[in-house]
Amino acid sequence: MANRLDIDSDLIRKLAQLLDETGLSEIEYESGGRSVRVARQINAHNSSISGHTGEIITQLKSAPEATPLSPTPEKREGTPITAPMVGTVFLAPEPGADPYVKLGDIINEGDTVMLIEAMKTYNPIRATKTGKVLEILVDDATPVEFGEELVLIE
Amino acid sequence: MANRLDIDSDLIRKLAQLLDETGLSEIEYESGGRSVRVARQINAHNSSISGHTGEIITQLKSAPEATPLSPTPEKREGTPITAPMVGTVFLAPEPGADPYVKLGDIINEGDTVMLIEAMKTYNPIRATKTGKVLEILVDDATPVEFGEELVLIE
Amino acid sequence: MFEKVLIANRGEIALRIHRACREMGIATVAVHSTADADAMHVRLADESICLGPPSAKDSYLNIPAIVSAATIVGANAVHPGYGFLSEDAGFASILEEHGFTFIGPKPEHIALMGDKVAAKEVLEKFGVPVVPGSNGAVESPEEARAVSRKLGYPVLIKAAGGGGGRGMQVVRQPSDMESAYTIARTEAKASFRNDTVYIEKFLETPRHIEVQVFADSHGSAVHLGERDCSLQRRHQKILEEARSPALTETERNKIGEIASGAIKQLGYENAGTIEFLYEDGNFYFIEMNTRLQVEHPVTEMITGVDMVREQIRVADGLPLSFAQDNISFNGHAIECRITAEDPETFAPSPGKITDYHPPGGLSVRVDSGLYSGYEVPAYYDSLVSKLIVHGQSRNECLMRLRRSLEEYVIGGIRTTIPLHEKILANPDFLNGEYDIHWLERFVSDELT
Amino acid sequence: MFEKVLIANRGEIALRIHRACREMGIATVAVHSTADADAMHVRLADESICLGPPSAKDSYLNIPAIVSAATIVGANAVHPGYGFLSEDAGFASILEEHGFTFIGPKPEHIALMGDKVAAKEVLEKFGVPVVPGSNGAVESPEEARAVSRKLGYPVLIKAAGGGGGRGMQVVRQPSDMESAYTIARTEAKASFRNDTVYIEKFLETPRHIEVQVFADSHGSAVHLGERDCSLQRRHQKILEEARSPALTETERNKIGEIASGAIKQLGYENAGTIEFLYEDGNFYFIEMNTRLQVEHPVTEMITGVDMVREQIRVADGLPLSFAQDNISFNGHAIECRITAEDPETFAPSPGKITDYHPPGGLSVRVDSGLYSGYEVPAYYDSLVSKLIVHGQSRNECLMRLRRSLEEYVIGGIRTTIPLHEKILANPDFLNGEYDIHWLERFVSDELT
Repeated sequence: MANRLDIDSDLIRKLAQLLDETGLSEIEYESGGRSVRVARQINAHNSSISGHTGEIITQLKSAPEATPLSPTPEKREGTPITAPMVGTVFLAPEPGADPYVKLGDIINEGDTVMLIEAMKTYNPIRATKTGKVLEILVDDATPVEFGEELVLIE
Repeated sequence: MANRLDIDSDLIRKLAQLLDETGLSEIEYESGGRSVRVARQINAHNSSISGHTGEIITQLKSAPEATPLSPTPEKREGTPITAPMVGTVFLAPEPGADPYVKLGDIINEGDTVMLIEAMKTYNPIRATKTGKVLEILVDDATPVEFGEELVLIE
Repeated sequence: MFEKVLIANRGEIALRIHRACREMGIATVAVHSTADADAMHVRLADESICLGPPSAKDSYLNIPAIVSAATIVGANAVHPGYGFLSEDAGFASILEEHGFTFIGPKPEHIALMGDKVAAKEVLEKFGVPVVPGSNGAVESPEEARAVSRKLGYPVLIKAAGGGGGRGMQVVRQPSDMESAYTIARTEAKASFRNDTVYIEKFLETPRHIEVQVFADSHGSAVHLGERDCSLQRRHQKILEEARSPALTETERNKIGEIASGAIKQLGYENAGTIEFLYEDGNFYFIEMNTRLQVEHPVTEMITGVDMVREQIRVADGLPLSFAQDNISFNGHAIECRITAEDPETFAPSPGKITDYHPPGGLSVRVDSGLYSGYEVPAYYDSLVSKLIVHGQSRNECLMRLRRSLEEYVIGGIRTTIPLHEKILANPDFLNGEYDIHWLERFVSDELT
Repeated sequence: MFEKVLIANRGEIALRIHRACREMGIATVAVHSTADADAMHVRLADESICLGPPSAKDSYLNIPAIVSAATIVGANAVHPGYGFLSEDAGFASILEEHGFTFIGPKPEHIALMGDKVAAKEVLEKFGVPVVPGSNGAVESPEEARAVSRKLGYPVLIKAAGGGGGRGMQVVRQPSDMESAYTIARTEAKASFRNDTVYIEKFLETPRHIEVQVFADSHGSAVHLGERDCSLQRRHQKILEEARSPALTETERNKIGEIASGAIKQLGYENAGTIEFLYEDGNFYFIEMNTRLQVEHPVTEMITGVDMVREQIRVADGLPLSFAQDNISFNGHAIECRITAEDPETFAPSPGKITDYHPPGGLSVRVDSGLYSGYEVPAYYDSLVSKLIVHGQSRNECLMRLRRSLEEYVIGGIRTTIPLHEKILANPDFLNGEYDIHWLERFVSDELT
């Protein structure tokens, strides 16, 4: 070991560069009892946060926006209409009035399905296709974030 | 050792290309005391330190215990006798004297094959089996660590 | 005290703000783009809201979305971090109109310092030394030549509305003035929708020295000493240290008192930084940043002041928790900005982090949102980590920084860690002998 | 200064020592068992040598192997860390005989403090307050009863050769003495091959307060204040803080001066810790540890002294780099010992670390050899990480510690992080109202 102390870093760097250049994962070079081996393992491994403590998990719960509560799309039929902005949804033109759409309604592309209030302005959300209303995924007067699914159309 | 090696980059590039065209994962090439080994891992296993800078790699080299430099045993014939302690190896009873064993000798289990000096005491290292000396893996008066292979017996 | 703070930023600074809030018992709200849904601060925040698609203008610069988010979650205050909306006076006013506290200075001060010409005039009035130059806008090449004759060449043409080096032109002789002047105006127009330009004396080998100031709503103003940010590439700071190896104790105290005195007269509130060029013992005002700086940790390390905590307290109307006499400078601190760039070509290197292991131990601090498995998005600034190290002496700090860089593992992307290791091996840097041009030369020498 | 130091230890303390050496420009040699070949400090060290198989007696306690290793690599000095050979006077002497500097006190002082009875006698002579008790060994149950009558019950029978709680017996009334005495002697014999026992007054609700001392070979001795280590389970410290919430400034200075005065008279060198029980304003000497302690970082955080660096300097014959007047205590620090154990059953939990992400940010320090992919071996102590946090006040420190524990990810094994989170939620602890029995009660309450 005594003479293994003086390591030539440049040589190692040179070999490391060769690893890059050639895409090799390992180079071993030996001469007269002296040998050097460099290796680099390029590989992805599982997200460290996926295995996070209970604490984090509870926080993710308290942050439903980060992990939408709505069941995974592939489990549901229909095409979602998603929120184009952050705001508060209103299902009807005014409190007490009939909602824009009800389950089972046949609606046409361009129909208003609900309003999203942002900074005191009410923005109509319009149907992106014609079809039957399969599911309404949000409650009246509740907040939504960008990209959140609002309605499912057949 | 390493720092006195001059690396033939072209040779490595050539071998890398050979890996490509032959689809091999490893090539070991040996000739006249010089040997090269290149490998490309398709499914690298996970080690978080593997992604470290040249620095770490250098240190791994200076720490052969972490990744033994000795060629992989299954490639060699014979049974190794390993060092039972840290110390300095002496191949002969005294400077200038004949070594305990030479290549090709037939030795018996229990024969002394070399001495390891630790804290000024000389500890005889005895053959663990009877057979022919295939290879002596250490030089006279060089340090060894626990577990390091000393001699190969047929 | 605020019960809930919305963090209108991303990356390491969003995490920094989350931590300060958490340690004050304040709930945090992370607002983010779709690209940042898995960001560390989003995962750690008490609540998070997606603002919009990756493009900053649709998310982190989307004022209506941010205000809606603040309304929905019932936040009391908004911390803008740095960059994005942090120096947008309009954003600050809108928040106030909607009843949210903007954690930063008053809109009028943000606006004032946003106008480089006005800022210079005001601060000069309050005793801050400025670069000799045209008094305000220069209307023609002729006027430019006349001004420059008085100042003496070389001179620098700068955009009044600008910053970050855009619209700047160095002129070394009268004959170059015509074209340089035209280019400067055109660039200024293009970059800032304002083609007003002014002229300053050009300094050949200055250092970038900035003074950290802090003021509360009760009329007290304090300085936290200087930071030396001379190591820059393309006007981007790469490494900062405090205290500056170049200043004498007298210079330090003098410029510090001038800076705190000026913001006191200005009636400024919260944290701010007054940037100077320093050459031959003289300071020349560059600009004032009305926000937290990327490099604030070096000041925290030598003063012990938690600056984000202090910002929140001051924004809530509390007096500064320290007077000038309580501030002492202990040891030395250096920050390395680690970016997701090739350390030689500086090509951006976004992507998945395969391995992540930050250095630890005594007096080593890492501010980073990186984690193993995180995907560095390509849409934003390339800063991925700040490594800040403290030492009793500058030398101890340098040695500790070196071993920390050795230990730092960031796998899967290229980073500027190797660049920092090279800088730390350079005698000029180790001796503290560098100016704002040093790094550009160093980098180009390294490449050739 | 030494050119090469051999680190005769493992785990986080080996890494701690490596870092200090690296920052002093000293080359490091890691010696390790086959089980630790992939340990972080082995990977980072300039050189490493495998000593033997996993069993400590064949590796970390294998003096011939360590001395051979030191000889082979040509080390100048050996740092023993804590545990293993750190308090083995024989090891220290053998190293000296072989021409290596032992980074620690002189062998005679290690030996003296290893004998609890002798240590008590000597330090009492130097003015250190001790628990009233038998003057030396107690030879019979009769003598034991006589002594106890004078002291007043309850009393504690302790092994002269012992430590770590083995061979201890509490006696609350004369009638229990006969059996207790016999058991104590038998245990003492079994544990320490020495059945000498002595008797002390037993304190009902004491705190464990220890004073950090440091002395050099030039006759100067300094104390670095106290640490409160009252949170213990089975005599193992779980969490330590400095300064103690229980001491007054007067008590602090008084006991500090007594401690530094005593080691000065003793002619002690290098770092040491004098442990006391503290009850009703009185200190009672327990024992002196002649080595670096696991919890030394809390002292580093409030004094700014790099203690390992200082140990190396002093061992090399340099004078202490500080006098008593240079030492001031800034803010508050707490260390959480994180072990690879089930947080409720305390069953050992070795194994592969699948995810690792330490907390970061202002005033947060992690000393740990863990990394993602590392395999925690089953052969050694279960301590895998020390989380040390500083704050300007105890409350700020507690808040910061809480958020740091939240951020800390150690996947693949069970750790005591959840236990620390529970402790941090407990009003008694938050108010600093606890004694050495508190944690045992807390844990058993938690489980029922």
